[in-house]
Amino acid sequence: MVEATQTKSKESKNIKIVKDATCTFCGCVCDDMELTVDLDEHRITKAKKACVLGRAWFYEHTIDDRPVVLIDGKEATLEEGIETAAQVLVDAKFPITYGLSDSTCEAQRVAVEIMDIINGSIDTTTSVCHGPSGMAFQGVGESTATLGEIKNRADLVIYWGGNPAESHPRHFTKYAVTPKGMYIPNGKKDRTVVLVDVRRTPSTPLADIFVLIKPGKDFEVLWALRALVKGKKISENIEKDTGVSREVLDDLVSRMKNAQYGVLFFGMGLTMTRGRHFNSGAILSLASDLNEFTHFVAKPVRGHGNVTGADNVVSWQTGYPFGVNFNRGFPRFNPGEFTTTDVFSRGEADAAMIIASDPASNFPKKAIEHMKKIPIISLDAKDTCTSKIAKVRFAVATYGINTGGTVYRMDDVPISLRPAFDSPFPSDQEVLEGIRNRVKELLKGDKARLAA
Amino acid sequence: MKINKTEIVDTFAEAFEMCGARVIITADTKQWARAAAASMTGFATSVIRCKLEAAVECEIPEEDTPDRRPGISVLLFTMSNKTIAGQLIDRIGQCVMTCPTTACYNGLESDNKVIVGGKLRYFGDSYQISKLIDGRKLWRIPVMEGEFLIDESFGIQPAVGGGNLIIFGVSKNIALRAAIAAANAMREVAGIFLPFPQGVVRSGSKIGARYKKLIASTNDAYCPTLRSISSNTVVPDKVEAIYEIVADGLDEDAVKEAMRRGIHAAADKGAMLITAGNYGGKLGKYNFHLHELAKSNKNKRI
Amino acid sequence: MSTTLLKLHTPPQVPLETEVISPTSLSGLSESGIEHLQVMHGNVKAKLGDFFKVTGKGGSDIHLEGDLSNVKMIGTGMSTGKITIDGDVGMHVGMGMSGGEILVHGDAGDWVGPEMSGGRIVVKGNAGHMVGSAYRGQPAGISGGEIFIYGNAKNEIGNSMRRGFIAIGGNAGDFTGVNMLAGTIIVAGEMGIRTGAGMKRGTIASLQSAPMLPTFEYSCTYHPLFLRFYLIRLQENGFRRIIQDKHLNGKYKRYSGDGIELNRGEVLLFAR
Amino acid sequence: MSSELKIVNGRVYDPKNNIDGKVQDVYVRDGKIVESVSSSATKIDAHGMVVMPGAVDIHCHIAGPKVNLARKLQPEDHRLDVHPKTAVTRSGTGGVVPSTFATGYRYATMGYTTAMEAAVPPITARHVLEELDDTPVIDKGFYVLLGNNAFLYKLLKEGRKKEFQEAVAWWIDSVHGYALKLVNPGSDELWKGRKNANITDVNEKIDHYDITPMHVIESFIEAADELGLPHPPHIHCNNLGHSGNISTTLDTMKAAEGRRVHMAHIQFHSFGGEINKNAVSGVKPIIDFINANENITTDVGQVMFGKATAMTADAPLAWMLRNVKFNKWVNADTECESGCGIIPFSYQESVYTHALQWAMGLELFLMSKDPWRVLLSTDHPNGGSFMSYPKLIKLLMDSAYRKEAIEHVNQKAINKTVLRELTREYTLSEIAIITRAGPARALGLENKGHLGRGADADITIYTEEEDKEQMFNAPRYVIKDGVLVIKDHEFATDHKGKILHCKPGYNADIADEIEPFFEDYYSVKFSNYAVSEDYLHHHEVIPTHPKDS
Amino acid sequence: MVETMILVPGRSQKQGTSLVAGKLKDEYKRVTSTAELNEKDMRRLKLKDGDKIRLKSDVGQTVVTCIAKKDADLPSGMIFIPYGPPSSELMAHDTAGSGMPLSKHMEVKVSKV
Repeated sequence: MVEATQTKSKESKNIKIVKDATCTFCGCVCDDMELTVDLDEHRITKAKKACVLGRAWFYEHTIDDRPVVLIDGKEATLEEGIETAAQVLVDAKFPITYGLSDSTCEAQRVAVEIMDIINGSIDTTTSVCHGPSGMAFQGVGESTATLGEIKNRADLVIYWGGNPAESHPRHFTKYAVTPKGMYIPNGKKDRTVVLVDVRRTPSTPLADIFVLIKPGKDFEVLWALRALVKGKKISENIEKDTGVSREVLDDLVSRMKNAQYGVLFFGMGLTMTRGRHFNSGAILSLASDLNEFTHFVAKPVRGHGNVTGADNVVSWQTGYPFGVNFNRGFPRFNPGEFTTTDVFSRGEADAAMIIASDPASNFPKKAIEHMKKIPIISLDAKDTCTSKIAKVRFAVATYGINTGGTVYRMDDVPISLRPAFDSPFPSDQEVLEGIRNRVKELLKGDKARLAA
Repeated sequence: MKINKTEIVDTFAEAFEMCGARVIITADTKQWARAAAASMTGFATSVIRCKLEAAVECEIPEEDTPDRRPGISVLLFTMSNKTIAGQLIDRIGQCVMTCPTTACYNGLESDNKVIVGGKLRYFGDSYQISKLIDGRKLWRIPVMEGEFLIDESFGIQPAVGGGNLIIFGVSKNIALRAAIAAANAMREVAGIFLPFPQGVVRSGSKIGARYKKLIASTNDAYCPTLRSISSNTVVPDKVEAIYEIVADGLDEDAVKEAMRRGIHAAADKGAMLITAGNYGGKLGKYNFHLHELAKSNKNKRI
Repeated sequence: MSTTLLKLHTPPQVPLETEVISPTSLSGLSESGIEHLQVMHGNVKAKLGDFFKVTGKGGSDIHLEGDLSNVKMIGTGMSTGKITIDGDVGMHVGMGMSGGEILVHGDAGDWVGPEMSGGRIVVKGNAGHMVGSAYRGQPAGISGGEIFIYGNAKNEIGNSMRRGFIAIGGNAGDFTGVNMLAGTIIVAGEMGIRTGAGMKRGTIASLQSAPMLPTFEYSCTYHPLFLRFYLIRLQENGFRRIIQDKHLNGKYKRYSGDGIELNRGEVLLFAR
Repeated sequence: MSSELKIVNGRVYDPKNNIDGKVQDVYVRDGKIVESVSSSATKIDAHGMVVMPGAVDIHCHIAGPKVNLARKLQPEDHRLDVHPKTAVTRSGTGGVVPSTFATGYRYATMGYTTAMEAAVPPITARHVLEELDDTPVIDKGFYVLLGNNAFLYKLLKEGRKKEFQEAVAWWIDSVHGYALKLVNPGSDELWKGRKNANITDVNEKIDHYDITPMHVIESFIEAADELGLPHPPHIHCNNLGHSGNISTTLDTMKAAEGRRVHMAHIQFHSFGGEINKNAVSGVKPIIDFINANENITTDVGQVMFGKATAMTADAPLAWMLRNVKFNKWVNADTECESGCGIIPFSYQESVYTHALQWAMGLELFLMSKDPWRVLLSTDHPNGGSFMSYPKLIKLLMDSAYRKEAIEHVNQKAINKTVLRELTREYTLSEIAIITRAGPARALGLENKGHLGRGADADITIYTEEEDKEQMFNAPRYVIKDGVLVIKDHEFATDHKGKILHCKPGYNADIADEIEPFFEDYYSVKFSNYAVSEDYLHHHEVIPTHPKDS
Repeated sequence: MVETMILVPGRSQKQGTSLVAGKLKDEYKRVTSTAELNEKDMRRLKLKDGDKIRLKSDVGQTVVTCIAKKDADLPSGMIFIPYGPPSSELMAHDTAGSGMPLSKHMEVKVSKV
């Protein structure tokens, strides 16, 4: 934020307005931005309709003066970077590509292709975000909806284990709580909003009903709700165990069953705590169960801009949403075996390409220790802990600000980006295409690697 | 021939093929296992009117039972393998399942099996649970006490029914003493049971009767009171009482061994004469010749 | 019975996938035939002999020596014979096996005996997650066989199992017997949380107490006679120190559940 | 650089050009069929082989959000059917919902060179186009789901027929669709708005709109006619899968009043019997009506035993199936446009309904009098995988095989059909019609489904074999756009197919009508809705023939 | 005094805005090393706003600054901290066959530095 205010003092005549641009900071992927772009300064000076996170996203993405490529910390050309990266990947026996949540689908498609070509692994930040929800989906399915449907119809909106006011600020105002919809003519007045969390957050004041739950007890409460919805008995100790009284549960059940169109939004309070995929599975099942009585949907409130796109791309190309291994010339899926945290923590990967994410800062210590031992190729618009330890570091343009392409909103709705200004840096798609082409050349004649 | 002073008649016992099953009843205590076994083998002396012959084979120490509790082995024979499943289901259902603390297991290894627990499970009214362990399928049927545990299926095999000895005594006391000694000796043989009370029969029967409807009637030839009336009498002078011992066994050798032991035991206890019942070899598959059995060593199994 | 000895001479740098190590694949092969069998070293096709010294021709009795914690899929699809592993072993040991025995004198990684339908796996050390579980998305897990872990095992033991017997001598992680369809799991030590979540039928027994989900209801304290069969089998298979007479004779608290599902499953917790 | 190819000595089946098994040569230059080629042309000797145009699938579900959800949903299905890469092709996974690459390659390995994705909510068109771009070899297009569109309903309610037709054209053009698709018209509003209710009658009022499904159906048939779309409205009727639904199906067909209409997966709509009772075959009145009315085309939607996945915009139907066997269930509501339901499913020979459906599909084929209008499909993957087409062809061509198959299925079901009495055997020419010439004609694809001059050089060459399943399972050669993609059963090269789409004309002012509705009821900006041509990559616009021009 | 508490890392607005500004910058480091504690817990541990505390888990430890939250907002026994390198330091790597480390529910020992 500091830099944004500093640059504000300058004025330029070369101003461009980009209407209906898309903010790709969080999974809301709001496509109604009006950006004022100072083309001389290469920066966005105003982002109308953007939330506080969106403003930071737009204002902070200026063109830094830094080399496009560093190899072992030394400045190099793009071609040299691509050459070294391709060599690293081709030489590796267990290479993995990770990240991709802040990349366009076009770039993601190339990333998967590279791993297919060299028989590596592809994983995305999904595995440490709503990967468990994806696993739950594979077990029980889901009832879901696009956000517009929720805006138009939902009269009961429940948020569970999330804090959208801080993580997805416009989730309330643009999609799910305050907007007026086709059958919700009065906006928030026509909806009941329930928030379930382990602590009060800036999201809490918005709720009509706040349910404070003991940490780590989400599964138990969801399980109890499922039982009550089905008219089954539950333990008398429920309040003692979970902090939620029987009266509150009964009230919630009756509201859910009597809603016209209900929605359960859930956050990483479920996926990142003990129980993981089973927590997500419990909430997906609860929504499905409720369809016996009314119309009910559930949705993970997904994080980074295009993490949903990454899920889609990896799924359509391989059949699996994340954590995919091509070692044997065809995709295999097994979370815990081929997911990045695990292959790093167990010391398995012998090279990694990290795209638009920073595992060196947010992975467990043991995983980070291994990352420091192997050649890392990093592609990011910013310097990060990961780019700092990379053997080859590419500085790339920022998607949505400098490059076009496709991103998927958290509800799988695809949106095309409207870039605001050019970047001297290549897009990650361009870098990846370069690496792909070079890798193909290097493997020419290596039939064993090319065919399964 | 003679053993000591006892005359062994040169004849044979004629036995039939039957269908046999072995049921192991266990319980928390020996007493409960016995109670169930007694109830289950009640009214099971002769297929003539009982449809089934059954008796306790032996008691089994707890270390040797499937569930490591005191147990009793019961043998149950019917005339055909079509009727055995129904008898097992009825008798286990009425006499074992009802009896406190008991469980009921198959005691015969056989490729030929009948479903028993798998039928009785319906008593569980859908609350029954099956368990499969090391190839053994068990049913847990909820009962007021807890659970009744029973094997899914029971092995059956061809068996031998109707092995017999007929023991003559100079007095009722002597005859009975010899008969009891014989019965006790015969019962020791594995795979053998004696379906009659204490193993001894006093109302030996012949096939048919003067009354058309009866398929069997008293064996007048052996009734001391009819010695002077019955033209068939075989009762010698000085004989005051005759007893028969019927032994059913899982196989021919067991019956032979039991009869061998029985002959020697009865002879030891002063039987005057030992003979056996037959139908001239026309009806039964097995003929056990007394002389052959008696010749073999007293203390050695065949 | 002659023994085929496979001794690790070069530890793999990255995971090694050796589904070829099973009596059926080795059967009839010479030493060099065995050494030429293809394995996957990460994404590189390699030969078994690149990693193992083979002694003896292929038979039904295979001995493996060395730290195999990075070696995956040993005994895949095995139907007969015996594999003995002197050391730790990696993931997916005994995957899809239908018969025979695998004995591990060390620790095993995640996914012991997935999709198993028969045979036995004995792990003398600890095991990882998902012992005897279904793979992701699969509605039914193992359909038979026995898995005995003498030490601890982690989460999701017997996930969605349909038949079979899993025993853990030490502690279990969370979600033991989750979504179980039937079968038996016995944990001698402590179980984590959410035991039996979503189970339809089946038995989970523990010699310790355990926290229960709100949808499991206490029925009674009684002596479950059938359990003796399992406990005796465990005593006879190396658990004699852990399974004592009091466990054979004692009473167990019976909880039935999962109330959300069929409610025909049970959790039995040793009481006294 | 011009590339030439000549295929000599093959027995050619090209029904459109009245060639029925004649041995003749086929010439290709630059991706098109030509009358002659130079002597330097690459030669393929097709002696003892059957040469047919590449096959066209008129109704399948291969790309887009619902397909991708169904893919993600079934890792267990992929694990057991991997699709390894080759030196020239990408890897993937199979199962009943294969990955995109596997889909394209597998279609090609069966001689299919064109496939139409049958149900796309327009808001997801970008996604569909991205997946189709990753679906190699085949040409493809998609049908736009407009039959439950809230804005179009509003126009119908207001009686603004002209604007309705303009808006329909705008929608197709904006998302690069090929045809109009109606699925259970009217049901979405009840499903989403009235606690999972469903439409039960074509004359029932749709909540909030004062119109009926019949009204919707008539309006779309008229619109397609006016716009001159190459393919008429592709209709998935109301009451799919319900016993006694033939009356709904007949009502729907009658609504066309002689105008062109395509009835999707008609087998699912041919149930006789009473509502909510055990169904019986109602094929006779349905096929009689189709036989007698040349304006109607249909695809059968054959059920094949084994794994399937119900995947449909008919959300209430998926809910009904979910309540049969409580398993994984997906429901996905798309704002203002569509619903969607997904259920992994398995058709079993022993199950009455499944066997009945299997038999009904075969009845439809065998009682059809015009193969040009009763076309082959399994509604992949709803009735079974497209990979089962060769088996289906064998069932149609080999009555002895069929007779044996009949004995293995639920006899109670067979007894509710006349299948046993049907001894007809399809000829190779008829197979070429129901898999090539017929679908191409129904789609208005003039360059597909035949080998006449100017046609796209999409050609399949099969080794002639007695076992027709084996024959159609693995063509020896597949030529796409004149490129020899499969040679001796193996991929010789990778190839990208085209997107086929329409650009109906309309008055651009209609956008001003639509925009305010978007601002109120959609969650994306109107200006971000229309799909840019960048997503088309290789593509071909199929001309429309509007009435008033 | 050492107490065991439950650490709940999560997103916050400042974490989000400072993240885009740059992870290597001071603001991000400051935000991600500031933990919120229940006011009563702080009094009991004799802590005041701005004090340094040590958080120790089975796998690692870190020192962060603490600030008080009202009892009604943050239940006793819980600590909230925005995601970042300090919370990663405490995170165990076992994902239990899910790919997801337990990032939001960690038992930590808390002591004043």
